[in-house]
Amino acid sequence: MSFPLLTVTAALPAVGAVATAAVPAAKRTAAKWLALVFSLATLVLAAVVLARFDPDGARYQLTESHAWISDFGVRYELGVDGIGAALMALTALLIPFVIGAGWHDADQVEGEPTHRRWRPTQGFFALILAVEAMVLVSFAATDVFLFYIFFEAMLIPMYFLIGGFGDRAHAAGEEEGAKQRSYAAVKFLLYNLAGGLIMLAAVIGLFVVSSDSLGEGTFSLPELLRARANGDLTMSTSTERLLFLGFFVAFAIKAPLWPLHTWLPNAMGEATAPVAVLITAVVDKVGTFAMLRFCLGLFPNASSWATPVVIGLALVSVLYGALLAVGQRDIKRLVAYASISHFGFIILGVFAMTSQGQSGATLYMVFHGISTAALMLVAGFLISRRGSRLIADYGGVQKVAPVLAGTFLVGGLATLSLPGLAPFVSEFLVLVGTYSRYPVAGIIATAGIILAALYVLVLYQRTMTGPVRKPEIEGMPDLKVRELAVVAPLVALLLFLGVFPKPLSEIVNPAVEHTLSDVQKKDPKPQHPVADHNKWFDYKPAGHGGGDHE
Amino acid sequence: MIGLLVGVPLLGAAVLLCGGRRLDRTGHWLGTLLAAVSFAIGAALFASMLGEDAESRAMHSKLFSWVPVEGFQADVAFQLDQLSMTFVLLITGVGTLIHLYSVGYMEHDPGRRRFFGYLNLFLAAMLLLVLADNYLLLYVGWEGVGLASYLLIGFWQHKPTAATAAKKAFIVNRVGDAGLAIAIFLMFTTFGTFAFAPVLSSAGDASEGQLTAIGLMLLLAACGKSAQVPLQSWLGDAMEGPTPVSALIHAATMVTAGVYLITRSGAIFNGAPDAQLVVVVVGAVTLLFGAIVGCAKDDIKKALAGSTMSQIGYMILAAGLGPIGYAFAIMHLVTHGFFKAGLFLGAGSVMHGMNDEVDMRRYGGLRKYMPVTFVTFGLGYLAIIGFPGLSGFFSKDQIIEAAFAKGGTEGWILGAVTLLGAAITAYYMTRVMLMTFFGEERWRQAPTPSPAEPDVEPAAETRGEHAEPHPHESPKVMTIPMIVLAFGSVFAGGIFKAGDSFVNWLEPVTAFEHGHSPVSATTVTAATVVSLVIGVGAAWFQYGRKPVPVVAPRGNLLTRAARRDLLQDDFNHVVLVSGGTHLTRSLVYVDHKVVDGAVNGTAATFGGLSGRLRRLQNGFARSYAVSMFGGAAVLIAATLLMRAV
Amino acid sequence: MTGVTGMTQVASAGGTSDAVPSLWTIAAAGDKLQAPSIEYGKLSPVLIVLGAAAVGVLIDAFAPRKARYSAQLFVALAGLAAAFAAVIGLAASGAGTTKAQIAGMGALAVDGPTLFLQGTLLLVGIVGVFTFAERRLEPAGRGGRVDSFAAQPAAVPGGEGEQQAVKAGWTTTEVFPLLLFAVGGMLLFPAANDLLTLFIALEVFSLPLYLLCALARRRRLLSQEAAVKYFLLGAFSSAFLLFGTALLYGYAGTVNYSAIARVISGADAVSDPVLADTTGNDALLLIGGALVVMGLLFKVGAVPFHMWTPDVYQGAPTPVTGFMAAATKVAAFGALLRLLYVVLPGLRWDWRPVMWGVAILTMLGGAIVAITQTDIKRLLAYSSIAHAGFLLAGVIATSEDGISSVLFYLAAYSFVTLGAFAVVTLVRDAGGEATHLSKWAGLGRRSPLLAAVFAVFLLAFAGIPLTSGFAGKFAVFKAAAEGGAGALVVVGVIASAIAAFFYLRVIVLMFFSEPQADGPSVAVPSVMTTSAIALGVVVTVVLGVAPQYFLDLAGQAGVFVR
Amino acid sequence: MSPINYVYLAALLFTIGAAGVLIRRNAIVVFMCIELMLNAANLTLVAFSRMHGNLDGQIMAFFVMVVAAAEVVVGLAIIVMLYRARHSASVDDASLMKL
Repeated sequence: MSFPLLTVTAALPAVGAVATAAVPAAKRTAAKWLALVFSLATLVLAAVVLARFDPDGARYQLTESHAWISDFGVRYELGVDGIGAALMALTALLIPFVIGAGWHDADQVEGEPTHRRWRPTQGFFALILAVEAMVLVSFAATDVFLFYIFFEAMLIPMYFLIGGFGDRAHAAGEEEGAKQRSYAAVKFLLYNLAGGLIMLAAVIGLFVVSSDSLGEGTFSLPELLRARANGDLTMSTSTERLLFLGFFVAFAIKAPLWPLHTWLPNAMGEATAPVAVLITAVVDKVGTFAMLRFCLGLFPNASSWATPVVIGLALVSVLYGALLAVGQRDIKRLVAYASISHFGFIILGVFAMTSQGQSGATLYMVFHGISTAALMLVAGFLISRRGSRLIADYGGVQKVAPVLAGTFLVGGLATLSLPGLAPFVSEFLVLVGTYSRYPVAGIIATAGIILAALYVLVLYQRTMTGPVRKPEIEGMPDLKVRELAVVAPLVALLLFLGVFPKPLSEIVNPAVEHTLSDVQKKDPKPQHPVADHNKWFDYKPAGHGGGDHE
Repeated sequence: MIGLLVGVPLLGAAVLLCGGRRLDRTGHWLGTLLAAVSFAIGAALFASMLGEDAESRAMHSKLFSWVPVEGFQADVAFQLDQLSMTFVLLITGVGTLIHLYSVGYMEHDPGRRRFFGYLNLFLAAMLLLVLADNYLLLYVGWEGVGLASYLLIGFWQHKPTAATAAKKAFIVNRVGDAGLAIAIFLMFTTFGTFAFAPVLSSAGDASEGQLTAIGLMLLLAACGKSAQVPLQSWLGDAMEGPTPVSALIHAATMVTAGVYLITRSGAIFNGAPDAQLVVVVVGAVTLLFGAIVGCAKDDIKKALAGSTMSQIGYMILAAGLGPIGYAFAIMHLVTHGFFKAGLFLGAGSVMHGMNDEVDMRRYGGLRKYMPVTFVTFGLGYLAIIGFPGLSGFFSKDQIIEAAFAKGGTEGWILGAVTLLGAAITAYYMTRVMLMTFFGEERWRQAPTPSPAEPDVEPAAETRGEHAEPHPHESPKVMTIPMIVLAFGSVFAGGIFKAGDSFVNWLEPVTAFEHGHSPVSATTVTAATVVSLVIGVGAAWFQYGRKPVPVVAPRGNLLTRAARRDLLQDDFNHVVLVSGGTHLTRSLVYVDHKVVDGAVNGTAATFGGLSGRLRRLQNGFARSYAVSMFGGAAVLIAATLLMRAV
Repeated sequence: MTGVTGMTQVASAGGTSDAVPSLWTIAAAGDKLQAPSIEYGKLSPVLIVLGAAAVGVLIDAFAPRKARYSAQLFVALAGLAAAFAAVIGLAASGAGTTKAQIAGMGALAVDGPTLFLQGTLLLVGIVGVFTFAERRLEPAGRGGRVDSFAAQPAAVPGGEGEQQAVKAGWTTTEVFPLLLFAVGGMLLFPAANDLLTLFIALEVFSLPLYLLCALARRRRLLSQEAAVKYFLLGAFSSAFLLFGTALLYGYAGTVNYSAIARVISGADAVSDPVLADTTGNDALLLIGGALVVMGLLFKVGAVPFHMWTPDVYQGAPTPVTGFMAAATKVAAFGALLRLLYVVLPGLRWDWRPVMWGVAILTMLGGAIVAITQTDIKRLLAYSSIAHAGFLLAGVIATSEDGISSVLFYLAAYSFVTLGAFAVVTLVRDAGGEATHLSKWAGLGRRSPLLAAVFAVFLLAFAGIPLTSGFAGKFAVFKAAAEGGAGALVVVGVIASAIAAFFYLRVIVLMFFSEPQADGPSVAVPSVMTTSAIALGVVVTVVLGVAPQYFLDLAGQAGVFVR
Repeated sequence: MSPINYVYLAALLFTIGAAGVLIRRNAIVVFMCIELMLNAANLTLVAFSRMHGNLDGQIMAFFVMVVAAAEVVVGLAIIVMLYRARHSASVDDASLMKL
């Protein structure tokens, strides 16, 4: 029985959540530091996971397996492949920044009814840690049921984070703001819960299928994959398709994929910037991750059957999200729609069924997490200064707060995936991967990068450049030390991973190869492959030896 | 060693941009120094390269593997051959001079450190572009220079026009970049790689259709970066940037990247004559387009911008001619780099002395106030119009020759176009010259509202001075670079031409064939000179003899159209901008009403249903009893029915 | 009275008719009956509880007013605890599995389901006693602290007598024996092995509940109205059940479950030609069966027999509501299971489709109507209807898994319900309990702990993972899917999605909306209510996180003795 | 005549009782109708008992009577309480709780 690294990694933030919640009402700052410490400790453990993970090793590593609910064929099974490890690392990485950025989001506001048991600050940070714990488990779970449980359970803390802690100053006034907030929270929860319940039906169906063909029902992913591979696990085409849909719809809502996306703008718009980051950079990744891990692995035939439709929807997401981003008047909603566009890219890469596409999609999940975090958190700092989310209320910030503007620009450039910054690598891989199997789709998606430039630069121009017209802007302070400490590492990371993504991609690639073999797909071969990639020196320019010398 | 070329200026950029205020007082010198260092490195490499014999001059160095995914192998690796070397020297050389110039030009600007940071960033990106050994890395440099140009055009961000121009430049370029991306996809699916060596060496294996597709996509990229029709509209607005930027990026180096790309990909184009034809056509059209626009502009920088467009048209055209043209394209590129940079610096010097007045109608008779500028500008002028003996003469003459050499009617048409272009060039450059340095001193006349065209916007508020200008010569730090460039403008062409040294130098990379021109070289030269004289004459006739009105005359239709960039922007506005705006607006509506409406609708439906159903619960025990009784009846009936069926 | 005349008619008819079966004359000749043999051990739980109830009655009759409360409390708890111990003992002795048997001359079946449900019921009863005995919520009268039951039920609401009684601080200690009687009846209900016992047990636990409903201290008019509605409709339904019983008797000539089952399966056909037109007459069987089932569906509150639920739940004293909501469902579903699995398995293909319809109606109806409720107790009432629907899905599975999943669900559900209603008793303003939802706004700000606890219960109702509600729902749906009722599962999933909406509404209200100025205050309860709530939370979490042990328990209990 | 007729009669009585419950307002009368239904059941039981020739039915009838009596006790108590509170025994008046 080796050391249960994954369990500990996931449990640590949970413990932190309890501890933070238990801090007395008066000691708000103490709670913050406690939460920060726990998140950092988790980051260390996640780093250990990444370090312990051997790219050339078994498919699932650091595995743990204990009996849990044998009646349901449920086991407590953890284990990470490269994809899971990378995303665990991402999660653990972002949470400290989220906490740091949200440092004052749950502070006491004057006029707030006080109660010895009412501890919003403690609650805020405890909930963040709770989400982290649940997300970590769902990235590590190799038991479908275990995954499902946390996939669903994480909605609850998210729900309280969205509904409970919105921006202080709301464009539509205080109580109207509260109304919209709880609307957003309920919409988020119901939307995802509905998806989850559809998935529940599919999960039960999976159990029935497996118990029919394997004798006793199991949810263990490795077992199911093995049974699938050697033909023990059989299901009728229609069953497989129905089950696939059950799973996919749930993930597509979480991801979110057009037309199931409408909860995201509300949620990200109403939540505070750190929570918005939590939603789009961490929680939503579970959806795309699950497509890669469960949909493709368990229902390969149905996946290929659905691919054309999914690709179509993904393309719609890419363009639709980008166009709506151009049309937004609210900074946070703009970022939300941008994210929808990016999730379109991710899903495109997943279902392109090429190693470039899927590696790209996985890297995209990580890089998009970082870049959106950078952009959104800076946007949050901006909004907290001016107390408005409307783009029109800004302008000329660059003059008074150059550092803020600079970091905002970097975040924006990462969002439009400028080469040299991390997202470029993943986006290009996705596009190449898509193009090599679906050229038309690849070209259409490429149009998305033009629109990306449009909405990012328009946003930057309207908020940061031009003359300072509004008095509120005049006195706007530049980034404080805490804020800089939050943003600088993210920017550095974006640059580093943009230049040197190799370590990450090496961890991811084997996992992708496994997934591709699950769906029995091979990369399309080039028409005129070049034998030796580095035959530089015997290169003669064409036309030279062409003999048409006079 | 090669890595250092890129690394040094990159380091400079990093230091200057992150360094903070403490570098404000020394930053510009640091930036200039680093630019000089990279030039030195380039020169050293050049020397060592000359040591080798022609065939084995190319160097190659791989730094590390960048994005390895199965078949998709992208390295960070550099390749330095004669073609790259030419660019390296041009970029670092001219770059260093312009750094030096900017020290003086930006003296009073609060953001000077940032400015030099951006300049260094540009150098790094541009060097990466020309040194990359594969298309993906080239793409990085490609967008890198785009970013630098975005930052520098919008350097005076408080000017809305500048911010808009910068945004426009980036987005238009993004369209081209998309083309380059797709070209890379095509190469990957065709050859399984996108490194220069393997792709170009095995280009022959691919079908013509594939090569044509790749070629057209590359051309699209080139159009974006080199401001060729139909993606030329950004260059004029890009003049919102500080003048050194216009000189370095939008005249000497970046905008010529398209020419580099096509020349570099020669092997592909050689296999795709259709693509080549398109290239030639684009070049020819732009050549005239730019020239015509250049004639109508009163803003000195925009006039020069038009000329740049047109000159690059020459280069693209030459590159489109294939092996007979590549070398000349590059040669013209280099000479153009010298004299156009010189002209822009001259323009900058003039503006410097005229409180940043850019409207040539408010100049006049400046030659006695700023002699150095006058002389250097004049030499550049002579070079560009192709005055025999100066560098422009040689390079352009060769291109015209090659154009005829294309053979057939195509050859005749192209030759005619190029000659016409030469004439117009002579016309508008003479116009600039006359309006600026000759005639009476119009700036003394009371400032009247500037002409109605939106694109001629006086940049006078950049430093907020509106006093009557006192024209004066610029400081040494500015004049020296101008002088150096003037030398280049005069002698470069001759040196290159001497013994076809330049062609031989490039030949191992780009290959070279002698074109078989239907008309003899001397005839062509003669024709060139004639057209030159015509152009100059016409200009003198119009602007030299009679005084130039301060307020531009309404002018004929063509003039007015040309002032508005031949309505290109209006077209964009109507078709793209407003169309896009409507699209997004309607989509926002759809998203809210339809997609989201469906969701909320479902919720509302259940709510209404609930409201109706609960009315059944009317509180009367007897009605409850009725429902029970009915229920029982139904239960029985159903059970019996089940048995019956 | 009428009954007697009926007898004579039959007798005379018997005298005259010559088509007299031989059996009859023999029986009439009256040879000696053998003395019945009763397995007291097996029946001990029931006997203990009913005995304790009798003692309770005596106490109320003779003990001085001051002493009654504590005495009653002691007797009740002792009785229930002892009975629970007896159940444990029986289970330990294998009475639930290997030694399962029919006891009391075929009247009662002591087997796994019986013991599991009896255990659950007794625990529910104990917790119910806790909530009944809570005396810290109402302002104290002269005679000391009072509970939430009427001071003088007989007195006219708002009348002289009542005011005096309230001043005097009187209390209705009869509630304890009533509760014990109810529990006793409920213990019998799922154990009943013949239709007569079924009917008797039904009445035994229904009558005390009717009375308990009428005993609220506040809002007595509502309370009385609830009692009347519950009584009339309950009696109405029991009449149907009885008539169904009679018809089944007519069909099979016996009321014993297994005997009826044998007749249905045609194992022992009645040879006598005279009986040809009755025995084996499927019309009688189907109608009778439908009526009996309907009587039980009324008790579980399935659509369209559910309409009493909201009114009664709202009007009854909240502790009673909690007890009723939890216990009645457990008992009634136990009886329903036994009826459908032991008596009517032969009719599966007749009743399953019908039950499908009922289940779908119940799930959707309950969930949809609940959306627009404004009173927390009515809300919970409708939610209980929806849950009845989910349980029916498990019943329809007609498999061992179906039985055990329903058992598990019942156990999980009953404790959540008790806890939830216990919380409701604590939220009070001047007029007593503040049950209108608008009053609950911002409760999370005033007393976060209570709100959090209630949120846990709501999430369990909604079936969010890691709560007992989810485990139960999953078990039931799994059984249904395996039983080939996949479509039902889909409907159930949709219904749960709808249901989630109104549970969320309450959470939103408590946490995200600003508290009203005149909002309610949260009373600080005694250890009894506290423990009731705590138990609810514990069970909810334990059954949610580590349900395996209890699933095993229910799994072992999944077999009916025939 | 065959005892089956008693069954028909009982069915009729049962229906009458049920109808009464649905139609009559006065709680007492409603309750009486329910009693009628119970006794219809009794009649059925006895009739079938006669036909089957075993005693179970008759014995059940006795049980039912006892239960009915108990029900009367509880029922009347509740109804009287209701009447005293509202001075009306109408079932429809007791409709405070609805929707």
